[in-house]
Formats: sequence, C-alpha cells, structure tokens
Amino acid sequence: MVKLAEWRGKEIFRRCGIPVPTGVVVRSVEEADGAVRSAAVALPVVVKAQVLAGGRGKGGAVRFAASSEELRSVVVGMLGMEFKGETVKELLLEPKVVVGRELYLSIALDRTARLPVLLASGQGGVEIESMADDQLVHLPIHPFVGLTAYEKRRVGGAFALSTPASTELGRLLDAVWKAFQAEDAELVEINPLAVVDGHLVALDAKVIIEDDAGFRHPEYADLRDDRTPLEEIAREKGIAFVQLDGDIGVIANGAGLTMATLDVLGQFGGRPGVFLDLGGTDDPAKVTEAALLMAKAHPSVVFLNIFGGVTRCDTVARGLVAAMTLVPESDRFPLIARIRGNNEEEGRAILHSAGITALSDLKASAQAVVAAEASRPSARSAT
Amino acid sequence: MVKLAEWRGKEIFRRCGIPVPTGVVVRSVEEADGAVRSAAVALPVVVKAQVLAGGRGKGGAVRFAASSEELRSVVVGMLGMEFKGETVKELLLEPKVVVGRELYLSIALDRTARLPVLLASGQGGVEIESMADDQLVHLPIHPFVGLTAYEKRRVGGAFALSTPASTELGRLLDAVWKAFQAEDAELVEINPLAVVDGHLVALDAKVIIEDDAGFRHPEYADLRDDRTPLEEIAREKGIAFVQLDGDIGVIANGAGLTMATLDVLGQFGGRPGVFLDLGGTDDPAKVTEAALLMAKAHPSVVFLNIFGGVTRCDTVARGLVAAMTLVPESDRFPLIARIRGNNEEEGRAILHSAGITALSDLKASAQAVVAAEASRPSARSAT
Amino acid sequence: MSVLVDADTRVVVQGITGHQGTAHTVQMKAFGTQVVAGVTPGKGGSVVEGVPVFDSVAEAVEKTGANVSVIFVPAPFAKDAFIEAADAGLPLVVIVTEHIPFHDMLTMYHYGRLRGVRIIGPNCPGIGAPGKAKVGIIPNVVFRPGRVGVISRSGTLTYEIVNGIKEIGLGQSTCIGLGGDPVVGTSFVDALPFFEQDPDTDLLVLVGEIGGTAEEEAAEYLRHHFTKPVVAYIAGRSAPPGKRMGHAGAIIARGRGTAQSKLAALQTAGATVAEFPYDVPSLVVQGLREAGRR
Amino acid sequence: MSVLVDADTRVVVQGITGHQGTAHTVQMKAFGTQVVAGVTPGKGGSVVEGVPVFDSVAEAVEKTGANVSVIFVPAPFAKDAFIEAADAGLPLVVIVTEHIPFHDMLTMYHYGRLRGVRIIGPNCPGIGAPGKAKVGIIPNVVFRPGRVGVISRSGTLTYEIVNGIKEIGLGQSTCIGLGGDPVVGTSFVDALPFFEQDPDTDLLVLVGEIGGTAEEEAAEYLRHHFTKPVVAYIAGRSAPPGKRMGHAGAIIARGRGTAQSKLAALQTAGATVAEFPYDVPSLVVQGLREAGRR
Repeated sequence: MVKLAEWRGKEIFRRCGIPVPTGVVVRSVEEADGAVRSAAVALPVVVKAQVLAGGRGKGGAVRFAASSEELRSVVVGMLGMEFKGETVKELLLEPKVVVGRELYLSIALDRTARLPVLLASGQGGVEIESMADDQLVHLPIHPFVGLTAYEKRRVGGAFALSTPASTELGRLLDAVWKAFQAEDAELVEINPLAVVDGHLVALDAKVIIEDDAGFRHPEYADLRDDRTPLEEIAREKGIAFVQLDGDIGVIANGAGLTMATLDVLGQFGGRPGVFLDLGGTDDPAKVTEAALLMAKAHPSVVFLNIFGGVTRCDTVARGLVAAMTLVPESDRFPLIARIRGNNEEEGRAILHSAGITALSDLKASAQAVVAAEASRPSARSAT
Repeated sequence: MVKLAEWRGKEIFRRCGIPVPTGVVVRSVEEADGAVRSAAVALPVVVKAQVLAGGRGKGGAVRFAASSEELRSVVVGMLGMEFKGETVKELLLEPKVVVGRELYLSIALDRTARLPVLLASGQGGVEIESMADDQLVHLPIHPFVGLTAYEKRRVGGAFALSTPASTELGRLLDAVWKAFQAEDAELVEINPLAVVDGHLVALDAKVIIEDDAGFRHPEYADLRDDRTPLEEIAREKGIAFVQLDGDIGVIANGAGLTMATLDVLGQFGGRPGVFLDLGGTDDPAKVTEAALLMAKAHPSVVFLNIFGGVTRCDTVARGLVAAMTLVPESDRFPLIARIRGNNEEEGRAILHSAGITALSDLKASAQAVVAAEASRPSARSAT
Repeated sequence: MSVLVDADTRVVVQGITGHQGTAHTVQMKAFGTQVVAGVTPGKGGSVVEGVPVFDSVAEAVEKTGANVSVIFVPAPFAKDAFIEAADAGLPLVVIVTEHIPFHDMLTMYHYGRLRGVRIIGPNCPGIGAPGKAKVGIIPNVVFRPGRVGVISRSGTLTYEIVNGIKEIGLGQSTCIGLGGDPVVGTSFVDALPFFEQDPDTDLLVLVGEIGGTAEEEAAEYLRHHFTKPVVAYIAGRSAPPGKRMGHAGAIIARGRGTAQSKLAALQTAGATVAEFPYDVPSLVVQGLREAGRR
Repeated sequence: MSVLVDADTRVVVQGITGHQGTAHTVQMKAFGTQVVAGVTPGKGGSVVEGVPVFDSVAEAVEKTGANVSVIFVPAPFAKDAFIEAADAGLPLVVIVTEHIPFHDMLTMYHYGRLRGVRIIGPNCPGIGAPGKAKVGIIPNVVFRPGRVGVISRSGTLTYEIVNGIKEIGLGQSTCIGLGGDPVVGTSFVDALPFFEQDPDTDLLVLVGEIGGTAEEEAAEYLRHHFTKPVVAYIAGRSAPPGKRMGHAGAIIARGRGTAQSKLAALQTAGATVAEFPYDVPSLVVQGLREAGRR
C-alpha cells in the first residue's frame, strides 16, 4: 500500500475535478519566502507538514502564519521536526480560509460485500473512528453501474447543503469515484470536505494506492514512504518482510505459516523482530535470498520454519547450508531450523552436519529458539 | 435513428482515436479549389458524395481526380446529383491512397443476447450481407467488462495482419468500442478498414446514433436527415409518423394496433400512405394533433382506429370532432372512424351526429375505407 | 395462481407524482391492486390518491413491504430509478417508461440479472391478472377472470385482443405486455415457462410484431417445451423494410424480422395463427374446445 | 462424493507454458487429476507434459471437454484470463495467481456471479480431494483419503495442518484453500454449505488468519446452519496492528480483524479452537470421537 502525502492526493483531486485550495509545496525557508513573494500563495497561510500520520492539527503539524516573518519562523520550526516517527521534509502552504462547515467523505473497500463503499457524514473534521454509526451514510457502489442518482441524493440528505454547494455535490461525488477507480485506490478520503464561501472544497486529501496495481501506476514506484529500507529491498525480491519490535528473526514460507510461527514463539515468551515470508514457496534460491536479507537485520537468533511441499526437504537444506556460507562473518546469526515435508529426515541430517540445529517438532523448535535468544545479548541494530 | 454522413462519422473516429485519412468537406467548386490550393488535401484525391445510402462506389458517387481541372469537373458533376433519392450537397475530399488490404469491422446490437456484438472479417470492402458466415468473427461484448484481450486476439486471428498494423489493432478495437458506447451508437461500421502503407486506416465510416439517447447528444439534434419534413414534425410531437406509398392515412393508438390496422387494410386491397401511431394513448388532445398532421399529408381517405382504454370513447369522439373543424378547408379529408372501449356507443353517436362514419367492427371498417378510397381520385401530394 | 403477480403483490409506483404515475395509480387501485407506496425524490411525506409518497425506494420498501415496482419516471432518469429498485431488493420491476436508450437498458438488464431482478418492459403496458393485481397500464375494462394467458410485444393491440376474449365470454389468467423495444427485460422465451407452469392457464395467446427474432425463438421454445395450445397473431405483414413502425424494435432490417418468417416459425411449432386480430377470440374458443378445456 | 471437484473433473491450465503452470501440471497429473488441456495464446498446437496446448479457452473446452480452469497467468493478465474462462462457460475457476489488483478482482467476482462461475482464489492453493482430483498447488504428499474437510485462507500453514491430519492416521475428504487476498471469489461463508452437504465430510477444520471479518461471518453461519463438528485455528495472534502480514488481506485495520475477535466468535459458535497449529490433529481426533464418528 502506498500512502500518498496530502499534496500528492490533492494533485490527483485536481486532475479528477475535486476542488482543492491552490497550494505550494516548499522544502526550505527560501522556497516558502519565494512562494509568498511570487504570489503563488497569499498571506495569511496555513502551513501543513506533509507527513502520513493523522492527528496533525492537535500535534502541531498544522500551523498558521499571517506575515512573511511569522511564516519564516513557522517553517523553520516545522522542517526537520519529528512527527509520530516521521521527519518533516515538505510543507504545504495554502491560503487560510474561513470554513463554514466540515463534512466527511471517503470511498474504501468492503471486503464482505466485495464492493467499494462510500462513507459520508455531515459532521466531518474528526477522525472517522470517533464518528457514531448513525452519523455515517454507508453506500455500497457497484463497479458495473457507478454512483447512482439515488445514492447522490442520500449523500445530499446527510450533508444538507445550501446552494451553490448542494448543486456542486453530484459532480464532486463522481470525481471522487473516478479518483478511486482511476488511481486503483484502496482509500480516498476527504476530511474535512469543507464549505468555504458557500462552495465545496477538499481541505485535506488522504489517498492510499494499492500495491498490486503498481503495474498500472509506474508514477507511484518511488513513493513507498512507509517502508524501512530492508522492507523495500524485500518487496523488490517478492518477499514479505515486516520489521517488528523484538530480536528473533522468523523465516517461513507462506503468510499463514509465518504468522503461526510468530504466534508460537510469542506463546513461549519470544519476541519476534522480523517477519519474513518467502511467499508460499520452498525454492532453495529464495531461501538463500531470505537468509542474506535476514542477516542485514542483525537478529539475535533466527528461526527458519519451512514446510517442503513441491521441492524436497534435502534440496531446501542444501540451499540453506549454501546460503549460510554467503552471509558475511560480521552478520552471521545463530539459526534453528525446522523443516517438514518430503525427505525431511535427510534434510535435517544435512543441516546437522553443517552445524545447524534442525528439529521436526514446531513446539520444541520454538522453545529452543526462545531459549537461545534468552542466552544471548541483543545484537539487532536499528536498520 | 440518426444516420451520420461519412465525414461526421470520421470526426467521431478521429476523436475516439481511430485513424482516418485527413479529409476536407466541400459544398462548392470554389471550396474544392480552395482545399487543394491551401494544401488542406493533396492531389490526387478521392471525391466521395456524402449521402447515406450504400453502394456509392458502383453508383458513381465516389470518383477520383488527379488534377485541379479534373477535380473541378468531378465536383461540378457530383454536386446536386441524385443518388438513391438523396441530393448530393456535400463532398468529402481525401488523398487517394494505395490500399493494401480491405478488412471489415463493426459493432451493433444483438437483441437476443442483449449484448453489443463485434463483427470482423479479413475480407472487407463488400457489403456485410454478401459475406459468408464463416468469413465473419462474431464476438459478443459485455458492457460490464468491455473488449477483452482474448477477443482482440480472435480479431487479430481473423485479420492476420503484419506489423505495424498488427500492433495497432488492440488500440483501434478499444477506440471502436469507445465510439459505440460514448456516442450511444446503434451501429459503428468500418468498411473497409484498410491497410495503407502497413498501417490501419478507416477508409469509410458508418455511424448510426440511437434516437432515444438524444437527450445525451444535443449535437445530433439537427441531423435527422432521413426523415421527411412531416415525419420530423411528428417526431417533435411524440407521434410515430411513417410515410408509405399508398393513399390511405391510418391513425391508431399503439404501434401494434397501427400495424395491424395497416395489415387489415392491405388484406382488402387498400394501400396505406401514412402510418400515424399516437403511441398507445387515447388522449383527445393528441388525437387533435394527429388529425392536423394527417391533413398535411393530403391522404385520399383517413382511417382512425382507436382503442379507448384510459379515456372514455365519448371524450375521444368529442376531441376528434373538434379537431376536424380545425383542419383548413383545403386539407379536409374523408374520415372513417372505428372507436372501441369504454362508452363506445356514445362515442360513435357523437361522431355520427358530426357526419363522420363511425363503426365498431374492424373488418367492416377496413372494407368501408378501401371502398371509399376506390371511389375517389388520389388527392395526396408529395410533401 | 397467476403469473408473476398475485393477491400478495404490493406495488410501489416510482414517479407517482407525475401525470401518468398518478393516473395509473388510480387505475391500478380501481383494479383492486394493493398500491402501497409511491416514490418521488423530494416529495416524501406527501400522499397521492391515498398512497404515501417516499423519497427513496428503500424507505418505501421498509415502511410498506412493497414487493413490486412500476416505473413511470422519464427516460433520462429511468436507469437510475431501476437500479434504485434493484438495490432495494425488489424482485420484479415493471418499466412503463418509453424511449429509454438501449445502452442504458443493457446496463439495466444485466444488472438486474446480477441482482436477481426480473424486468418487464421497458415501453410496456405491464402485467394484469384479473381478480388479483395489475401492475402497469393495461385498461381495466378489458379484463375478466378466466383461463386464457396473453403475452404480447404491443400495447393497444393487446387490449383489443384481450377485450375480444372478454367479449366472446371468456376471461384471462394473466396478461403480460413485454414491450416493443429492441432490448426487453423479459422476452417471449423468458415468459413462456411461467405460462407453461401456471395451472390456471389453459391456452396462450401470443401477440407478436415485426422486428428482431423474438417470435422465432418463442417458436423454438413452443415446439420443444410448451404443452398448451397457442393462438398467435403477428402485426406488420404489410410493413415496408427499413422503417421503424412506431416501436423502436419494429423494423425489418436486412431482410430479417419479417412477419412471414415469424408466422412460418410459429405455425411449424404448432401454434394456430390468426390472420386478423379479430379472428383471435374464435380461434381461442376453438383451441380450448380441441384441448377439451371447454 | 467430494466438494467442487471429483473424478469427472477435467482441468484446463491457463498459463501452462509458464514455470509454475508446467510444474503444477506435472503435480496435478501425479495426483491423478485429469489435466486435459492447457492454454497459452500463441502456443496452440504444442504439447506440455503430455497435455495439448490451445490458443483459447473456448477451443480447449470444445476439443477436450474441460470443465474446470486453473489460472497461473501473471497478475496483469489474470482478469482477461478469467473472463475468457467465464465466457467459455466453465463453471469453476481456481486462480492461483497472486498480486491481482483488487479493483480487477471486483470486476472478476461480479462478472463471475453474472455468469454463474464460482471462483476459488485468487492467491490461493486451490482444491484437493484425495483419490479424485486436485486443482491447484497443494503438495500431493499431504493428502490421504479420509473424512475430514479442510477450509483455509492460507497456503503452507494449511499444508502443515493437512499433513498433521495424515500423520495422525486420518485423511481428508476435500481441502480448499480460499486465498489470502482482501477480495476472494469464495469466502468461508460461501464454502461452508458445500461441506455441510458433503456426505463424505464428518468434521471440518477451519484455518483462518487476521484481517477482515471472514471468520466472524463464518462463525455466524456455523452457529445457525452447520451441524458437523468444527476445529478452528487462527494465525496472527501476535501480529501488530497496521502491518500487512504477508497476505494482502492480513492486516489489522482500525482495531478490526484481530485474532482475538475471530477466536471469540468461533468459540461462541461452538467450534473447538486450537491454540497451536500442532494441536489441530488431536482435536480432530477428539471431535470425531465425540461426534461418534470414530
């Protein structure tokens, strides 16, 4: 999933016909000065940190400036600040407006109905989690027919707008639906959708693009901002790699098996630090990739749990032994392996000969891993 | 149904991304001269009469000119000529090309499947009626998914193109489907779709727009070229009015009843000249409209056959009597009425008092109408 | 029993505040139909001819238990009105509106299939089952309870023929006008099984017209799957090719859809073909007699 | 009997000439499955592992009588491959391909419903009925004929659990891996009725994972409509919120989709919940014993 910064979301909105304020993105005090001097944006302005986390207003990541001096000091204060783990590198400057009303509008996926669903509320500006269900209009949109007139009337009823905003609503809803479809979005959220001088304006933009649709959207290839560098490398190799809070690295094949392995470790008091899912394969080449990637995360101990389905376990074992020799000395990690499936005894024998602990029972393996971790100081660095 | 002239069809093609030759429409020798002088089109040119009937090539409505002198003489010869009942008013000038191959491509409606259907043939340039079924690829297109890759491959197989034409085909097919949908077309036909210098080019364009979608296409409001003036007036009043070859005017309510009335007349040797369908209503106001319209067609005798469903027959009869007084003296016509339904006796009595023959039996009425026609000289003028 | 509608039919009228919607609400009620709700956006809360009006179909269904919709809204809004009815869960929608673009109707038809909604129409007179319910605009005067089923692509011609059946002393089980458009929600072939299965129908009258191949497909079905006697009439024997005869669907295109082709197919399938509309009633009597039903 | 596939299953492999397609064709044949055709556009006429390859699904169906498709084609082409299979009239399509955009899958799912096509997957291991047929990629070694049904959202974890059932001396009736994507063609709720009705299934093992509410909906169904014993395991108890755990669908979003919520729902519905995956086999034995089936 690719969460887009507000200003990128607003670019999409503009392209699809959703009205947004005229804003400028700046990355330095000089750029901010220049934006005001060139009249690209008029004072007073609102300065919005382009971070992906929510709650910016309360957290000081949205501020106002009435003069060039004030703007300079606000920009200096905001650039480089940490906000919920993100460093502020970009600021969006927009003219400060007088907001008449704040509404909520989004389209996301309803997995159960297998339909996109539009959510609308006449009480926007707060997080959707805090809205009562009866404040929300909930409308499934069938992709074969799109948003219909009766659904637009339902939203109109929830918003209870006056003209001209009321007459603008139909086109705005079409544009939001268009953005959701054309961008292969998981989420398009406008919160708040504001009434300014009687007109509808999207004051914020939250757009999440689906990863799997990347082949249709090369323009988002560089925007996977919420991944760690290792997660990014893994993604390129088709490996699911999630960094967690603990010290134990877990390599398994298949999302369910990897999760189950984490769960078992957890039950015995182990704290997993890396979730590495080979993606349902027991291909020895992929096992090698995984071992090298795991090494870079400097785990205190690694638990490898492979169910050999298609490939034979002895083949997987040989691949693993080979992989361990490729790991640089400095990055070596203690490994406990559990291999099940075709030819499993032979596979375990190969691992034993290479000095790798190889077990067959998941419970016993997990206990051994937790014991091994407890006996070692943490070697994991913050990569 | 609005049949578009070739050049209008090609404008749509151009907009949708279907390659067409660069052409110029001219309406006089001066315009043709100017087109060549300004290099809007280069000699040698093909000169195509913009008429709606088919078979232009064989009928002398498509000619060639290699020089300005020849062009002038061709244009003089073609403008104003009659072609299958149409007067040639516009000519399309296009550069003459060397055609490699001629293909056939169209999308129309399959009523039974309730799906648009794409027809393609590697042997184009002849009328589709003359193509053998096994020369035609027949592909239903589901509006919820559009043209799919496998269908495009089927067309590709039928066309057996070389590059670059083969690589252009997918986009062209998408464009044809887009034209069919976006224009609310009944038919989009490219015959021939030609290979010129290795590239695909639509050398002809036949586009028929559906009447009922007129509210989405005000741009076609003035283009209903295949209607007579009376048919056009009728259409505006919501009356179905078809001019036929005979002398008897038929007014009835409902398409089926009107057709059945014609059929019965035909069985007794009558020759209907006007089919006037009030459209399933027995509204007296509409009966009045119909009588006035019918008068303009100067029928020798008029047969009015109304089944009174919602309105009472006496009300309809009074409306009819009133209508007859509004018809100008010069346009008066003998009328035989048959009214059935609610209060029919009273209705017939009212008509009798006004001197209008009113019967109840369809067979007897039709016989009376035919007899009345036979006893009169034809008064119908060619409106 | 009857076909598609019965005494439990509860009708919501979409477009009830329009001229046609109001007029036919009166007529349906006079027929004895339970017209339980109307829908006109923005007019919710009002009452038309004793029928409560709602802003949405979903609300109408929730408050009144409506289980059939009849649509009278103008053509540009008909698609949305239908989708609203389908989304509200109604299993049967009768669309009286004419001049709906067939591109819209394609969407409606296939969306209806996806949702399990049967559409009658568009551009149709609807359904009437004497003594039970009428959903649509067939004049009340032509009906009389009986055992003859009628299925048709036309309007007033059907009224004539149904009226003729009444005048000869018989009555109808259910009459369905399928509509004269090129794309209809329910064709002859779709509707024939209902009449085959209806224990209250002894004989079927089929009224067709030129254009398309619906009658030829019906003939195929009749031949293989229909056991009751059929009397058929086809309008448009004298229609010239290439002209739209009133109905958007009534056009002889490229030599297809002629009355002759349809008549031949129906005759081959064993139907009794009426040469004139006024011959239908006596052929019905004869058909019932031969089938031992009268 | 078995669920969805049986000895009459005739498989066409879409994308048979790709690495995965070829490898699993070999495995499916080794399982005893009738793999009758492959499809790769442009490679018609060739033969892969003894299986004839065609240019189109329609041709494959016509020539070989294939009645199930399994799709291995890359994600960008999967939607078209599925529509081709649906248009060719196949009633069941197993989609192994992963990383299909859910927007594409929405179209596929609803088009499948319109066409009456059941989809298993995408991003799924498929279906295996020991002794009958396997359509997909579940390793052959884990199977053994028996009377335990397995239904799951994951792949290898299921192999582990199915293998465990074999190792304890039992066997499986049918195993279905539904896939780990947010939008799947067949969810637990859709598949449960098959197992309820399957006379060869005595007990069902349900393997779920975090994300979405499919397990909660399954629990509702189990409670009201399922009469056989159920052993359930849910992966992801230790997963942190907001992170995609391998499967696109495995994410705890806004506090919903936690293992705790799913476990509670299943327990309330009467399922026996396994704390560890390795506990499943013994709970199956116990469940069968209590049900008097062993």
